Amino acid sequence: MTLQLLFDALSLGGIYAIAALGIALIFGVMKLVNFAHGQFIAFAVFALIVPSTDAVAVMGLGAAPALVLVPAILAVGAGLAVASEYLVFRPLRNASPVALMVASFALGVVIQNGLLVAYGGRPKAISLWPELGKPVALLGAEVPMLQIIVIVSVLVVLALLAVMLKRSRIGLEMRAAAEDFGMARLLGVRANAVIAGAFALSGALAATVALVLVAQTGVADVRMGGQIMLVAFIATVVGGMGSLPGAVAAGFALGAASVALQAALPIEARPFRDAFLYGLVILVLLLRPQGLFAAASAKPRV
Amino acid sequence: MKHLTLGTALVAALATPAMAEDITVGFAIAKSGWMEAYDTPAATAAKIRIDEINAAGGLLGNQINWVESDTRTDRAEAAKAGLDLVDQGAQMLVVSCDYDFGAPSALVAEGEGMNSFFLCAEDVKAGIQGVGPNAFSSSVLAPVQGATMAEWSYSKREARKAYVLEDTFIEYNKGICTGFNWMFPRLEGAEIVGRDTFKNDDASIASQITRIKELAEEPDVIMLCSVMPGAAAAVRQIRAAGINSLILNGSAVDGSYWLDATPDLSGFVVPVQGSIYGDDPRPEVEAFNAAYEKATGARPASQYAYPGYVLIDLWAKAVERAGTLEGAAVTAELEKMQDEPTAFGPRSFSGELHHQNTALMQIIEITGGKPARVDEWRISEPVPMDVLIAK
Amino acid sequence: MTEHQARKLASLTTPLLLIALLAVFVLLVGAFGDRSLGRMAAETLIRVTLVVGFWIFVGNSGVVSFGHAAFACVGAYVSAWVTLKPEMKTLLLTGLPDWLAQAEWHVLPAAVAAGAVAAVLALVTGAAILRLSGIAASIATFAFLAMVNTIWANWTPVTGGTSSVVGLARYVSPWVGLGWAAAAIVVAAVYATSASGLALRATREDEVAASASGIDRYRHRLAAYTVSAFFCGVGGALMGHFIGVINPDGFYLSLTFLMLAMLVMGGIGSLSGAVVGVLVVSIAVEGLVRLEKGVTLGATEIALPAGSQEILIGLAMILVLIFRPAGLLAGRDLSLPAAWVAGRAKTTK
Amino acid sequence: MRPAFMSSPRRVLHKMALALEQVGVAFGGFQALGAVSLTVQPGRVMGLIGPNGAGKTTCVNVLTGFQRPTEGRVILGERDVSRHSAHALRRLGVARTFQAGRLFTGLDVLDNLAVTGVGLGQSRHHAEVEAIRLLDWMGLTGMQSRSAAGLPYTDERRVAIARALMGKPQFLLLDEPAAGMSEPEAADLAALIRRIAIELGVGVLLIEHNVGLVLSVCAHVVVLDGGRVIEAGDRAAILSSRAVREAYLGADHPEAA
Repeated sequence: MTLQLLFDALSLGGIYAIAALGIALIFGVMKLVNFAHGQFIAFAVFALIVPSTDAVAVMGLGAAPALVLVPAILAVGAGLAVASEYLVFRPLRNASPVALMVASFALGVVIQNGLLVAYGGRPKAISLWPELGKPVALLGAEVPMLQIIVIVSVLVVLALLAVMLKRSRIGLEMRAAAEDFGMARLLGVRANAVIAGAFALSGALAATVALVLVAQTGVADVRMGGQIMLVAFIATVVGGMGSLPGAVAAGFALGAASVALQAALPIEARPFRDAFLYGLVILVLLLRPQGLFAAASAKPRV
Repeated sequence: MKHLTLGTALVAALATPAMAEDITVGFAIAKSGWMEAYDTPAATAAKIRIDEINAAGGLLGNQINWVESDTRTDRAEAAKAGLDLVDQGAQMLVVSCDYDFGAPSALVAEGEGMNSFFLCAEDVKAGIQGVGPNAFSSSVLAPVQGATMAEWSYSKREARKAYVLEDTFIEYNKGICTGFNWMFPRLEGAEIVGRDTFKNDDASIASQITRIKELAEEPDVIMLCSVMPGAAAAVRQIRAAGINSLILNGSAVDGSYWLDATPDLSGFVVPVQGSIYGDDPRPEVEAFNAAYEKATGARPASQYAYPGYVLIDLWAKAVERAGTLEGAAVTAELEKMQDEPTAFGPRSFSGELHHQNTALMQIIEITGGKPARVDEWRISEPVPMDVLIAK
Repeated sequence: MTEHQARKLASLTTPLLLIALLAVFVLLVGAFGDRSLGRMAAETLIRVTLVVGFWIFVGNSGVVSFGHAAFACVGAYVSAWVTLKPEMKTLLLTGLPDWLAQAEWHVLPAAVAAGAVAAVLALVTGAAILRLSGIAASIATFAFLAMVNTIWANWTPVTGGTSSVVGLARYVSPWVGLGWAAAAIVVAAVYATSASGLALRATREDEVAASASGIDRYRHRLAAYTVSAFFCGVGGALMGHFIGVINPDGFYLSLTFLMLAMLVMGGIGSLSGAVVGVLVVSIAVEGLVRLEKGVTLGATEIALPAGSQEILIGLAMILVLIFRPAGLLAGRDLSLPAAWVAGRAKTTK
Repeated sequence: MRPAFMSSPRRVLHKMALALEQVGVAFGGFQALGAVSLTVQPGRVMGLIGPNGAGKTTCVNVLTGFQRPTEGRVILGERDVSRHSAHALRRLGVARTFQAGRLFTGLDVLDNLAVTGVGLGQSRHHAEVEAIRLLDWMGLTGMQSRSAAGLPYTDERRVAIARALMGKPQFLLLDEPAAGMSEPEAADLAALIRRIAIELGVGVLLIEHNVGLVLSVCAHVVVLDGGRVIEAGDRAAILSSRAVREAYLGADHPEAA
């Protein structure tokens, strides 16, 4: 049964890790805590269905075969993120981090209410890949096929991303920019390309989360990205702002902590699970204020 | 001119029967935000009943008008909407479906000595206990739904071992579980073998499912106290994990619109006030469904249209009997109602409770992805007050 | 009189001007508005209390807090605990200790108690959280908010859980709101000109230079956090007694972001920015809501489609941030001209 | 509130010195300072020189609580203050300036000084009174209402020094105060530093690139290189030191041999 718990932790942590990576990428290059990330996720979910306020959802893009659907949804997420960057965040590039954050929140409000107007307030059901809804036996545990798909796709995405960041020029530039954007610019990193690239990647990661979520839950709801975004946001800080591996590790850690608390707490305390989880976050921050994977320069340079 | 007194109403009725000063009903409901999806169908049903009454000669000889104000799914706006309607001359308020979002408007009505009806609130506080003596809801309390599921599954499906999975998102969920937890252990040989909680927006409930799978044997039923979208997500994940127990839920997940989330779902049961699927044994229900389709172009998407219809029906009867619109007088007439017949079954109110603590409910079961009415059930005894209140 | 002194004297006129501005607002609404506009005015003034309280910490320290909605939450419930009718409490809040279950306070001491409890909570939690700096501190306040929300939504015997607590006396008129808003403004102005306020602003500008100046950043932050929480607690209590119904959900993310948005729109750098931000956002929202409900212009009725208010406000916020990144007032305070104030001071001597 | 600080018993503390004892600082694997010992005496000006990266600023950071030593101790009088925070050390009378002025640019000059007074526990009023007196003493009369942003370079340096002198510190650590100054400006600065030591009795540690300036005001000079003290002594001793030549000119330089 511990094996089952491990799968549970991996599948939840994987979702958080991908979302955290999406937030950390943008934070790295422009110190923006993107509160619209949750709405990016919701937008990508709703892109699967035909806009209508009817109760029954009609699959649009979602009806396409996976080979078409997956790249198309990733492109939708990336497109939305790049458009947001161009229209909202580029003109704000010299604004304070607080102003940027509030702008991203405002953008989130716009996207969410846009979805409400187009699709209505009722949650909708999406039948995406129903054949995944069967359990399979694996290493002595009976694991939902869905969970395996979630874990495998999370690992594939992370591996692809790692290769991309390591090998390609834009990847190298992005990592440099995440470490120290000012320095990276002096070294000739193309600021606009890197920022747009980071947004595109972040949007595609949001779309990945959207696909995983839909496969897991089968529903579309305008509020659905919010909770994940918040956990992911916390994960990026706990992991050490600007550290991409840190964000991923902390995302997995939060997922695992959540699963462990759910499994370990007595029934009376279980509704308070998140209070314990966030208490743990505060504790970690107090012990390691710079995050678990902090960069070397811990103190302000005098 | 907020309240028609008995005298003026009578005088008006005598003087110019059909042309008298109109009666105004105010709707403080969400026309935007996520509550809109719940409020609009119920409000539409209420207006259908208003049209019927008007066509049949009106109320106290007067035509009923209605005015609306948007609560925007926001508590502060709800209070403003209530005031707004009172200023527009509303004499009774119909407020948002949910207790949380309806109460601010209902309190305005209470402050004016007017009656208020929640469109479909199922929390005992949406009445005397939480708003005041003139507030009512015509829907069926959430604990009744949970208790109905407990007794019905015990009697008709030999459920002996139950697992309770509670979504702590809203009070309604907790109410269903309260009813189930009260009724099920009272039944001979029945036992709740485990409990767990989750949050509606949890990205995954894998660890809750693991706990169910750790049981020595699969429970006969899983009482899932949840609402959309978390309920659909939970059902999908439970079935994907290979758990085949009968899943029970409350009325809130009635409707077929979410079934795509788990294709070919079977063994899922909810209690409702009337069937939207065209198989209700009572012709009045199907007549309403047809009227609704005529008015909106589509059949009701869930049973939540029905309480809107019932509330106007009951209120109008009480007004006729009281001969006035004055809040306290109408309340007195409403509280006299015992098993008052309506299209959706009998309804009762008392000086203690402005809700249904027992009701004849239709049992809807989903088999192979198709919902259908399979039975009806009325719990053997009403849910007692102390269970309703001491949650 | 030196220019410095004249400027200081002029800055004393800021709270007076702001209070006068709000008083004019209330009078205008009272004279020309309907009842629902009166409600909007009261709500706006409650928000002024909240946001000015919020500004005392955020504006002076430069640390973004996500936790202040939690203080409003606690304040609202404290006031409910001490003012609700005992019958109501024995029925719905069964877990309250006896003395609290029997309490039936007047609303004014209840509001003060709401602020005081929030302030104590801030002092205790801030003692841990404010050891952190920068974004880690912000996240910790956020985690604090999420903790309070989870506890409040599930501590059913004491808070009623996710179910709303009702029956709060609805006494908050625009004038009550104005009274508390004025109190918050005065305290905020006094704090900003105090030694602690100056010290905290120095840490906002340059943490390193401030500690080289002997400033214990932690102590001043904690002081501001506590004072700030007091007014957010009071603001929460007022909100409860304004709507009559409280629910943990009403004091969570949307309130947090509303407060932040108002502050940033007006300009985080000055007290006047906080007040003006609240006024501008509240009035704009009310205007759009009315447009959505429809207005009649001559023979034609114009109505915006439902839901467009949120979208338009969001877009307006983005535009303001793009064109005035430091907010509408860009860190300046409303005050009478320094030279004029100095002149008056001389002639009255 | 302790306005008493103003009259903190300097006479009693007169013999107190500020010292590093065998201090080492390591950042990760990099040893920035190793076994450095030095003592700053009240009323005297000590120079600290060395090539770029010698560890001069790290020394100041350790002495003022901005950097914890990884080994060794910081001693103030009799007390070990190695683990004191920066603001606590400032309250004990150890003041400093920064290479980049680091004035509070959103405040005017008077408030820049008042911040320190407040930090030392004075009331705002007391702090302003002392600030005005101090500005007068430094010849900056009339500057108090100027905004700290956009001050001329030399004024910015002098305001920073004035800020550090609030509350009569026992020690003042100046981190390259003359950088970018012309010769006459540097001479004015030298005069000011002498006055600070003599008239106020403050012990000054002067870090400078401008070796000429250091040798003209300092009775005692410490030379750092590679994080270690390579020479200490008076003007003559420094000028005749072979180690200093090597450090500045390189070991293979003909003059160094």
